[in-house]
Amino acid sequence: MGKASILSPLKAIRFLFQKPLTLRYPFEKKEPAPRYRGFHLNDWDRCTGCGNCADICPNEAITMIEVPAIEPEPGNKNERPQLDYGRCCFCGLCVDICPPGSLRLSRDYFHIHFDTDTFVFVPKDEKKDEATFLPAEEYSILKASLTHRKRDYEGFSPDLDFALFEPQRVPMPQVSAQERKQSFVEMVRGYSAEQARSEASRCLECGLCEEACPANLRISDYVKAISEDDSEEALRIILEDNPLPAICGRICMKHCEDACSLGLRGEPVAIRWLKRYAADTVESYRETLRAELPAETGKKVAVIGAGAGGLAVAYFLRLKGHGVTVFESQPAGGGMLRMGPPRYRLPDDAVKDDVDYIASFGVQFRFNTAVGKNVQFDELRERYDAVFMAVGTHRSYTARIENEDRALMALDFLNAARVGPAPDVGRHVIVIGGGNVAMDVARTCLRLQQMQYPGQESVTRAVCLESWEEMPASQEEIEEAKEEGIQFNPAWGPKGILLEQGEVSGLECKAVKSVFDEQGRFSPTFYEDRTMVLEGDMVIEAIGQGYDLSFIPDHLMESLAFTERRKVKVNEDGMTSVPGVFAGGDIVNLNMDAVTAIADAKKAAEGIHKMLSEH
Amino acid sequence: MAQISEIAGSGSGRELELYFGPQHLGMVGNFSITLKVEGDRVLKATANPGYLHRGFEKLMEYRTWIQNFPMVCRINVVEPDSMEMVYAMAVEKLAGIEVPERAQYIRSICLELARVSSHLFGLWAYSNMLGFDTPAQWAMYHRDLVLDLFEELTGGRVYHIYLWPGGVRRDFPKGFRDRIVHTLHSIGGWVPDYDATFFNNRLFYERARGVGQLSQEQAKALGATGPVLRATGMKFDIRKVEPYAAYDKVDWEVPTRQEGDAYSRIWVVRDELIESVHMVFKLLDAMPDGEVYNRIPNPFKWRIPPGEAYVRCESSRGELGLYLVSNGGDKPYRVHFRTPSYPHGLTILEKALEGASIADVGNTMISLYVVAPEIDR
Amino acid sequence: MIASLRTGLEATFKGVEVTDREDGMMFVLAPGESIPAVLRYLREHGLDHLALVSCVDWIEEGELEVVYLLTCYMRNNTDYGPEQRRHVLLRTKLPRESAELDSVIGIFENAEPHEREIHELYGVHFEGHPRLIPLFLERGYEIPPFRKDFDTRQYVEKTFGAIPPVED
Amino acid sequence: MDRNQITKWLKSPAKMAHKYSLHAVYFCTGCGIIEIPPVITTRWDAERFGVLPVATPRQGNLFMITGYVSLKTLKAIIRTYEQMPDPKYTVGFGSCPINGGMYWDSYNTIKHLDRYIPVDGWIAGCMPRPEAVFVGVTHLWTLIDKGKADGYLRYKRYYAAYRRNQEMLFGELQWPPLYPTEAEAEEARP
Repeated sequence: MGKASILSPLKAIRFLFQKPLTLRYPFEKKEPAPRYRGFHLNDWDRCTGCGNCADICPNEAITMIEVPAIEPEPGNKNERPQLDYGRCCFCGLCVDICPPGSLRLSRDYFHIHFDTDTFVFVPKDEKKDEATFLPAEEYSILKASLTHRKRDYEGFSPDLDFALFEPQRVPMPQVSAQERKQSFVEMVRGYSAEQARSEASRCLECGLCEEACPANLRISDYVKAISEDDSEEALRIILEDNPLPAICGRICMKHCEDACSLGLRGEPVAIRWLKRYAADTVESYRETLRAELPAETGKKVAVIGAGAGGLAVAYFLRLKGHGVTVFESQPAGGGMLRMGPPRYRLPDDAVKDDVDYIASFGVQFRFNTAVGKNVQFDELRERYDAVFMAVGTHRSYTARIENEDRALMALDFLNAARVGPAPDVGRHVIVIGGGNVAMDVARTCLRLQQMQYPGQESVTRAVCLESWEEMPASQEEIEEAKEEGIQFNPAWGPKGILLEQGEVSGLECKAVKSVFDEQGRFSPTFYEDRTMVLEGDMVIEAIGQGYDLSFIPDHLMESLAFTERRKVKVNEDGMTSVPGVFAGGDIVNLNMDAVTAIADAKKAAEGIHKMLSEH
Repeated sequence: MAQISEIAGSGSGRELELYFGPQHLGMVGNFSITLKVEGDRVLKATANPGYLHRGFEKLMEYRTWIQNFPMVCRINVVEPDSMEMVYAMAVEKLAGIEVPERAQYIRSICLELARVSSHLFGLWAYSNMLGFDTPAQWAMYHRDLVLDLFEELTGGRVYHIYLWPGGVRRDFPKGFRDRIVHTLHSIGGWVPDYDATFFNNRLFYERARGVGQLSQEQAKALGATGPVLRATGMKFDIRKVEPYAAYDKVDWEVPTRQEGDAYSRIWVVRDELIESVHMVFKLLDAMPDGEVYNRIPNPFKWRIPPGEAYVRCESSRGELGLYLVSNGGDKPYRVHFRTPSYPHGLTILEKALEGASIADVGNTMISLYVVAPEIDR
Repeated sequence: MIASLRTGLEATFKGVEVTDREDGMMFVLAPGESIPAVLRYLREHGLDHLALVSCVDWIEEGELEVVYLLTCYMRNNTDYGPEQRRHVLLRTKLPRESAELDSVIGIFENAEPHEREIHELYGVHFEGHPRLIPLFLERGYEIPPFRKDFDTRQYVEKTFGAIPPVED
Repeated sequence: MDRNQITKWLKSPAKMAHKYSLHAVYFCTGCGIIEIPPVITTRWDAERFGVLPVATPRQGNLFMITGYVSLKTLKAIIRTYEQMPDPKYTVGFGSCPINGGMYWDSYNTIKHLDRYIPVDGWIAGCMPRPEAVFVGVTHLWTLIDKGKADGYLRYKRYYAAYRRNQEMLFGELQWPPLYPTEAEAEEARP
């Protein structure tokens, strides 16, 4: 207890000379902290419409509303979050889960209104939305509301270190570049159960990948099954839409991973490797699927080509009870998959597994049977109720340069390297082309060089018209090729193959001015005076392939319609302009990959089934 | 309804029923007490909670583990951080999540700042109740300064949603340490003024002495914890007896008093406030550098293995416990908060008000440090 | 001491199961009728702080589990040794349809509001409780609201969704 | 005070009096109340705006519903509101009274406050900051000026509907209707 004195109250006099504690509002404004959690901001350009914010919101304050002005594309839904400030609790979970980091909270917090409907708001970015966000001089605190806000007033913003998702993927165990270029051993080793589980559990289940996948696989579902350690369930889900899991798990072009919203600020979920994991862990596909074949319908379908499209259509039609016969000119199934991708990417076992699985449903295979040679196309049309052709693109394009006849063709080379006895390669090989096939060729070549000239100097060079940025091969392939020691010469066009005493001695190249014209069409121009000579004893051309439809008789060829891009035209059922003839795969679509072929096959199988059930 | 004349003339031994709250100036929080009075003596008091019942524990069973985070802090609006802490601790225990060392320090600092703000709020409520307007105004001002710190650290003034499983949600901003020190120094500089106007004030002594007195035996039997128990002489503080966060890393004292009445309880609060300020300084000095967050699993796929846990921490009001049951799902199976105000505001309050005068009802209630939303949940 | 508590409990009461956990938590499962006696025994053996009484609805098993959580206060105002540093979780399982239990107010006075709450939110009847009147709730509910078969989202839609806006 | 203010003041002295003496009922209905003590004390000092807490609803004309409203509180709110003298203004605080907020699926809190009593203005936030309360008060002034803060009149006009909604929740209410409902008005007519 203090000593009481009559003078004690006089101590209070000193407060007269102190600055008052009261804020002289509104003249003396107190700005909210830089991290303040106020109303939302959303950058519509970065927002993918994935809907994770709506999923995590504990109050269901966020609804995804469709915005017709936005063009939906792979990896971007035309939906944007709408906030209800009669629900929102400003917790910021939506900010921490937002994969593109488009959703942020501003420091604005004023909205006072007599109408509750005004509390529902679709946030936009302050940079774009000039009607709502005003610069400091036009902004007035007395008018402040959801539609009268201050610009440059960002508050709580996303931080990758504190995000609720894991931005880094589980690294795929790989054989080192030094080791792998010695042989055709498969490059990736595959996930262990633990790795697969933790990779699968990164998925946020937004479903953007499913829309991007040509075959619309239920990706979220099977990834979820893997995260729950149920790879059988995962495989069952995959097999519903894709009969080639082991193949697609290795060489799929993974449109899904490009669309994955996690890829925007981190790495996408390794969907392809997870599919590979599911296919590799399960012992027997057939038991997993537990599918009973329906009763035979008695209808028969001929399939030309045992590639991805042909195999898939056979599978889907068998599951509907139709009889299927597959005609294939090669001695085994797989088509382009069997001869194209090198073994270090797609081992023979994987192809065999998938082909055997499809054969196990009772699909008839006629190998070594080329349509047009061993059996006539018209005959097939007569004997079968429907014909599906997915013959692929087997004819390599050439660059039309001097002495082009001395160059090897990519597909012949790959096929030989894969199926037949390994071809002899030169010590200094030049590969022309910058696509994925060119990468396959170059890397195959490198391996053969390592095997044929052990311990000696050998080199593989790649020449392509495109610059590093424009190169059509996937970034991953380029990186791996670089690691293995392929020497790239981007932005050089081939001029002619140089001969010395009848032997190939090198490639003369000219510098590229531009590859595409103003409309974005392929139309290269060169600096004719700037040339370079690459020395080499072998040249392989890998600049693209086309199809060969010479097996189709002329009278039908006339009525067969093509698209502007010289592809076979099909309707929504997958049927060509010739009734009863369906098509799919590389001869139809522009993607020219396995999963699109499967998508075509699925569409065509539905179409064939529809046609067969009608008659 | 009692008429004024009846109440005035009730010295004759007539019993009346008086409704104290929820709309009453002497009531802090949405709470109500039904008093049976004779004259101005309370014969019997019946606490009547439930005005703030939201069914939290039921709602949490419907939300995933991470969605519950914005939820838990709303149980106690005065001191939300200890609610977050206890939930984070329980989840970490069940899910086996490690917390980085620096995060433990930040958590402790956060909790102590929250204790400071909560005690200042209590001081406001109590001095305001007794008519000491000046210290009440100061206390509320100083609490606001602490809230400014929280705003800068967490982005929220009142609800921070900052202590997460696996650590804390963001690291200290640049220069934040200095601002904590500055703010706490400026609050500390006012302690002599608080003492002169309030704590050493004869009026406060006369008004609070002997009010709501509890013996230690009574306090123990009724489940008292926190300042209410410490005012009866027991050095019982969860931070000491079962240390969590970084409380075992620094030296500090548990203030106690012996009398067990309102006066000693408020003094315990004052001493704790000062001790907390000192503790923040010590924690800031000892705080290591490093990570502050171990990433939790993907919230959409997060399942916690079956099990149950009881964790507790010391909120500014006493023992705050959480009994958490998981059945292996993505949501809690059962959540039950053991809030300190629950025994204080229901059992002890009823007991302490027996025989008290009407003028002391609010006095007793606030000195017991009752926060209504904690009771109702 | 902890071991002796365990053997003591098992010897004194029939049908009591005791399990220990590494973190100092002890689980005691007792039949409903012996709950007051076990609580009294535990209290006499140093566990003098009833932290909370809770209830869990195990709907699949058809049981309501009433949980008593006991901890220790300090000895002599300052001592808190390993003997005190333990939590005992006493539980009993009751059939959901006829959940009845003896009140323990006589042993721990602060159980009173807890029992009222459990009665209100779970529908467990406590025999001998002086006032089992509603604690929190204003409306009556057909199913006690904390039971698992009470779906609050459905209830909200039905009850609050039915109330129309007043104007326009 | 400039000339405009004076002319306004002379034109409608009653309105000005209502505007600048908003006496708030001291009722802690929900968690938003935690921001009221700062508002009325030193730092923010709402008394500058004429906002002052008063002890009883009979002296108040501003009712701040601070946050979620449980059923038990709603009963008290209705009784308190009906005790306030006209003109009276209500302001809803934060998300919860607007559309349920955090407790949108709670069995014990109401979701739309304006279905039970009239509300003149809403302040967004969880919870609103003191500045937002001030801006809310200035907005309320404008509404009073324009005659738009007419909740008390609407309560009278639509009393039957309000009472019906209240009774849908609570069953028969223990207190008599504040205004004659339609049926009674019908009866009273000669």
